[in-house]
Amino acid sequence: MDLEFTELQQELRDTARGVLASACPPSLVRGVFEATAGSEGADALWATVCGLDWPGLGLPEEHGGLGLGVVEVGVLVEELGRVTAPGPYLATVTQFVPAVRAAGSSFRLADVAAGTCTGTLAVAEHGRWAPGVAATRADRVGDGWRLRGTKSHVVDGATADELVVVARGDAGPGLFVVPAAEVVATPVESLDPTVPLATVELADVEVHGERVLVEPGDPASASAIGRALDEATVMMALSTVATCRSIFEATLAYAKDRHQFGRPIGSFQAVKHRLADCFLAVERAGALAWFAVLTVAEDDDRRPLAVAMAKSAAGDCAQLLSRDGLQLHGGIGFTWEHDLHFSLKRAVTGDLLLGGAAFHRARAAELMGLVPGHEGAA
Amino acid sequence: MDLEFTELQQELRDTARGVLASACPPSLVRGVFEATAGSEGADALWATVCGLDWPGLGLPEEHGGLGLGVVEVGVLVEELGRVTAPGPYLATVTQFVPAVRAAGSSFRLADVAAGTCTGTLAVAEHGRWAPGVAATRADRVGDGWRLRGTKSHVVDGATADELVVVARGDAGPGLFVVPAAEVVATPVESLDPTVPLATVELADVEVHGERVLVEPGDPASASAIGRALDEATVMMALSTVATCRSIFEATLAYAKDRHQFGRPIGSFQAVKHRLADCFLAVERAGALAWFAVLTVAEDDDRRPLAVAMAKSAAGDCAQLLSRDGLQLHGGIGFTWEHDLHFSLKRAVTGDLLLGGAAFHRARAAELMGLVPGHEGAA
Amino acid sequence: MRLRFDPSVETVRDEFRDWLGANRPAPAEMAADPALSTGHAPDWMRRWTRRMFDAGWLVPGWPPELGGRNAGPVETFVVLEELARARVPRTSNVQGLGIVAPSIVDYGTPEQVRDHAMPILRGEATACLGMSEPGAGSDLASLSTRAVLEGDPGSGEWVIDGQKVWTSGANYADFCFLFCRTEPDAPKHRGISILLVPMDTPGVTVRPLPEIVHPGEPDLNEVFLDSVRVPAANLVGRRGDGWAMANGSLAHERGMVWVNAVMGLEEALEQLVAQAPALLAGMEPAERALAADEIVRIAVDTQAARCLGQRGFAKLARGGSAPEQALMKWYASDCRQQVARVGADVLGAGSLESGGVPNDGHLAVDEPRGTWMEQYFHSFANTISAGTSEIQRNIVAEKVLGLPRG
Amino acid sequence: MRLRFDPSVETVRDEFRDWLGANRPAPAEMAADPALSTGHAPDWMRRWTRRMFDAGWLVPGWPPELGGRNAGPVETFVVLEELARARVPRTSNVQGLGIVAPSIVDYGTPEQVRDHAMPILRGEATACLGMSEPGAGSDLASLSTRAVLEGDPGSGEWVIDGQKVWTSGANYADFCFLFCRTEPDAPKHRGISILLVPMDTPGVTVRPLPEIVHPGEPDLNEVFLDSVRVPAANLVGRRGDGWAMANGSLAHERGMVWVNAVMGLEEALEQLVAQAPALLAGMEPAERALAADEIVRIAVDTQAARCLGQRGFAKLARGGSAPEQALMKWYASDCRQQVARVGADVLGAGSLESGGVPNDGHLAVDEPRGTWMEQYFHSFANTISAGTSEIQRNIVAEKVLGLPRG
Repeated sequence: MDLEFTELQQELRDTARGVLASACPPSLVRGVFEATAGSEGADALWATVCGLDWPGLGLPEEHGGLGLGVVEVGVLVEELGRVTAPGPYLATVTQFVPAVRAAGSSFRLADVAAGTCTGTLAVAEHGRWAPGVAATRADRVGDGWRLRGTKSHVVDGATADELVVVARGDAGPGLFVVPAAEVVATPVESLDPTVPLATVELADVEVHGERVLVEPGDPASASAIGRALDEATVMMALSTVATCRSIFEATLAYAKDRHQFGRPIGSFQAVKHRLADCFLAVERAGALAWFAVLTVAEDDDRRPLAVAMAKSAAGDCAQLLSRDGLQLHGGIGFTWEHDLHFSLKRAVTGDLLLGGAAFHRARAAELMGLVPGHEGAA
Repeated sequence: MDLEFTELQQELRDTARGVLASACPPSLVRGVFEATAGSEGADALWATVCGLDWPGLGLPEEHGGLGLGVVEVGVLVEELGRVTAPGPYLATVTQFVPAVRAAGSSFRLADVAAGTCTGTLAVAEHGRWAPGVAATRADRVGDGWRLRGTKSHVVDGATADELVVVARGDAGPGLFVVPAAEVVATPVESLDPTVPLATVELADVEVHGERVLVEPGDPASASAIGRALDEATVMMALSTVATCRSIFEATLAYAKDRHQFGRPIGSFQAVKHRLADCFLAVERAGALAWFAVLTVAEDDDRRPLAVAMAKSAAGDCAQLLSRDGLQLHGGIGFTWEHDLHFSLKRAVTGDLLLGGAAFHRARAAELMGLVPGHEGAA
Repeated sequence: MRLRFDPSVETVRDEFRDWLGANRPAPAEMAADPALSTGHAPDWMRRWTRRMFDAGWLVPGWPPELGGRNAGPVETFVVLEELARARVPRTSNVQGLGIVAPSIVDYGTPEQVRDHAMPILRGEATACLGMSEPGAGSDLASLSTRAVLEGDPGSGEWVIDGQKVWTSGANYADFCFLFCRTEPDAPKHRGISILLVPMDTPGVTVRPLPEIVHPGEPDLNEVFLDSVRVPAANLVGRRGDGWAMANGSLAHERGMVWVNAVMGLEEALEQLVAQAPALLAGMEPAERALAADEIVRIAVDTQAARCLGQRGFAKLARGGSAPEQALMKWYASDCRQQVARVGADVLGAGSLESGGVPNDGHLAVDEPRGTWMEQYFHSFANTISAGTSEIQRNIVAEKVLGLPRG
Repeated sequence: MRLRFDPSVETVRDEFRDWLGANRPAPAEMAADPALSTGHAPDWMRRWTRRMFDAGWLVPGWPPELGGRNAGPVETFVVLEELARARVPRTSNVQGLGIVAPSIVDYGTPEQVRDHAMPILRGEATACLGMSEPGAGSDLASLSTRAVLEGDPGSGEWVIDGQKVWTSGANYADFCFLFCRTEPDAPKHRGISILLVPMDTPGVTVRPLPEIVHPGEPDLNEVFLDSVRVPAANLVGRRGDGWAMANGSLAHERGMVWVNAVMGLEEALEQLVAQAPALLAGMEPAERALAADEIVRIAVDTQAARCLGQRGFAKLARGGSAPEQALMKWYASDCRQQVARVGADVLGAGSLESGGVPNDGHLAVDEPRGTWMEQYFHSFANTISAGTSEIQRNIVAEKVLGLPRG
């Protein structure tokens, strides 16, 4: 097992980091938090991202992509998470695209690659991601399906062009693509406006043809939904760990700089040990996330457990770093004026979206056969 | 709520501490660990304990006791736990006596007070204390009952004169007193010989008359067993916290004394913070244990939850202190020659006997209505 | 050791509870005009403070002329307990009533008591506490705001220059209890004095610092002092005694500060337990057991905080020392943070939503409020201010456990 | 990034696995005569070391004359992995093969290599490492065992006086790789030298220190040195370079030390998971979920340790630096402790029973073994020795994170 980047991957990372340093400065993020600047900053960033062909980076050339893989997408997800970038990348590339591809479809992928279509994935209901709890219905009408229900916490739910929806028919769950115009999306006022959430209501939306990605009852349904959710989940883990790493770096720099009692606070042993623990948490969660990315990239059997472990570790990491990062910054990190809160809020958001640490540990317990499996899961 | 000792209770504690300093020195405990000195040391200690009327301290005067209460028994339990005293006090006074008294009986209490009878309580099977898992049977024979089954981890099970046994009839569990001669007790080689454990087999033991403390089906059965177990459990918590406090004190003294890098290791901030955390754990568990003792003493409704919380906190405390106590002592605490291991082993023993921290947290969750109650409990 | 207080104490409790029922501010008026900072006292709060003062319930242990009734510590305790239970704040001006007024009573002149302490006690004025500076947070003794006496100690003026930060309530307070360096040549612990500075004095500029959550209701401020002049008579206590008085005034009601912290913790736990059935119902059994366990753990901590507080209190009330007290600030604020975190975790993604819980005025502004996640972030005010949890551990290790300084 | 190694590496793995199957010591002979200390090599172990040496598998990265085959790091890695998987120890003399022999090869004379390193590599001798002293545990540089040269550097003798403690394997080892102060007037890091001291030299007294568990099989010892005389030629490297060499020799195979730690951790986890169904079956659902969760948590840690180790290894193998490596000693030993603790908790009171798991010889004596609770206590050997977990955190904070010294 080789968990280190290749040279090409390192180059991609360095390039992305360089681009984002100027294309996504803290002032741009502040504009999103304070909604002072309309959406111009975020729009310009998205134009830059599209200009670099990042939306299609991991798509096959036949769909207009660059033909790179999941690992390379992960590299970009890390760099975007690192600077708490706003914009449609996360939902479009790590949620919408994997769902379409897991279903064996290429619906609108060329538009995604061209930067003319954004998307998302609507799974959760009442804030819970277990596919077993999805109550949104899919019922046959003619040669199509009628969807009815309410999805919660859909990333970019009020702005994405296309939404992949998990809905349950009598024979099990299916996957459907619904255009934005057909849903009623209500933005949610949330802690972190860089990952905007919405409640999405489907009031008898009818879908036909290639918008039906996986029909309820299709024997491939569970594995397609599982794969799509796993990819979305591991990418959220990766993004979250990258955000945590930037909290860590900011806190480390602050500990070297801030003096109390005549010495840098980073020279106090208790502060040192907490920073060492934070470093371990970030490295640990990062290594687990990359391992899980590899199981996705190589379609390895260990994927579901690896993803559950990675997301739970990312959650642990987010909890530790949001706590110790803020605590070690002292009062300054508690102010709105300091940039730290962007990453604190992004970290806790990434912890909870697609299921928190305990949810994924419980899932791991089930996958390891330690607790009984439950009924009703996809 | 007043959680501080009265003056009389403080005097009792000071007296007990003074007596045990000479009657139970580390050399006596070492003799028990190394089995070098036969049982003379422990026998002499027990003679001292009986000479001070401690076995009957909490018993009413009508049964030959001193007429003090559960709190005063707790004071002695703490002091005995503090010095990891061997001997029949814990099983006799905090397990056997509460079971007899919870049943409204006075069977052999006068003998206990006189120091001529020791006892214990046999509940666990396969190392689990949930009354619901007890499979030992009680079947009617004539005017008595026939007991059949195997009890595990019975404290003093191979040496106590009388054993109170929880056994299940068709109508529910009951409590029975069985004389040592009627059981087959196999001592278990265990980490801590100051709390000797045995496996006790009941092969069709018949009990009659006043040896039947509570019949299966008696409406008071569940509450009597609950009360007896709660009292045994909280006293084990109290004993364990006292042992942890002596680990803490030894570690604190070592941290002040041991020098590395030219200064006492206790001057390193990380060591300080760990010791502060240990101190908190001991104070926390101690306060919870005493609160639970008061709910027993005053027959307060909060007793079951208070006891579950106290035992779980004692378990947390034992885990922390056994770990940090050993770690902060470094190599020296790792040797058999140093006395530290007596209290480390007593602490982990007290953690696990009568149910560990997770068992009691799960019990608390049930008592708080957070998880569904289970069937089969007493 | 026993679970209940003497009947005489319960009589006081009943008396206060009756009075409280008849005199308390209505939840609707509290919610309609909540305090926006710890220096802000809405009209209902001013009336309420005055009513408690007049009835002798404001500071029960003090003599009647200072708003008390010469009550014992246990009686004071039950008054605080009943206030918390009724969800009525004792004051919004936590620092003013808890630290500034008692310090002036202890160290000030009769005129200072009349003009500064009494207005606080009668609900007519609020005060803020000017301690932290950009370079002196945990390390108060290194503060550099400077005051120079021009003229003689009877009739001259102090001229103050410098900057304070993290000054709670400065954006609404009437005056500041200001720590400044008056003896630049003395050892740093001996060179600090306390001055009373009306906030409308020319040269005082307050810049509110919006916070990580509820940025629209800032409580913390920067306070800039630029050639601020106050009469020489505004010196509290003796020159150079400021550090010693700080340790004295921060010790005020030390036996009681845990009460609000623990009752706040208990209130939060109660809310969490009340929400739990609905939150847990949507989970699979294994996740549910884990969520329940997190709630149990913080319930154990809450019970422990209560027991530790009461044990320490019992020791102090008997005139003994109470090492538990040194743990309480750190432990209770850590627990308060944790209960919010558990609430957020158990609620899951729903806890990312913000702004849904209005300020209903029943908590002081520096107490965690809002949604669970907002409470979580807000709770750092209490694990950071007035000695971080790290500093508290140092204090316990050195002062209580006797470990050598590093 | 990828999950699998090159086919060429897998070819080496297959080759070694075949050889191992045909040549490994039988479990029965291992269990019949297990190593009793890290200085003890039972006959089967001596034969096994020799067999690996002859076949070039003992230290694959070394040249054939030193027991290797000039293999790359990845090939060495798979050899270690296959040994662990087959539950065959590479050596019982962990310090001898891992630190002493490589250090002699690096810094010693040809005669020292011939007479001291080669016997270790051929399974003919074992060595112990004399570092810690009663006053110098975490702080090696302050050691005070003294060696004075009598006569000239060619033909004289070193006379050694002092005391070592925590010397693993000294009770069976053939010689000691002894750190002692030879330049009393030099700065303390510059005054230490290394001497080779046969354990049967007059004046060497070994007192085994029975341990907290398995007291009948002590591995740690006190070593008293009373006017011990060894030839001047027994000096390894240059006078006063001992501290520098210690950092060099402890760094030997640094890229690989995590492999055994992680494989040991994985073996323990595997056992726990195998026992879990039986252990969990007796529990009520809520307790069961909590016990399962403890197992999951340590499984996540185990997977993380594996991933961190392999990521750091990949970086080193490419010639880069690997901050992960600095974490591994601390993290893996903490995890190993935790898996035992979880095993003990999940087993419950049953884990108080002792002595029920015999030493089957497949683990080095300094690896945690026995029942879960015995493993737990035994595991402190690894969180304390060779730099406690606290020291490791300091190292990470200062060397990797660049934080200033306190």
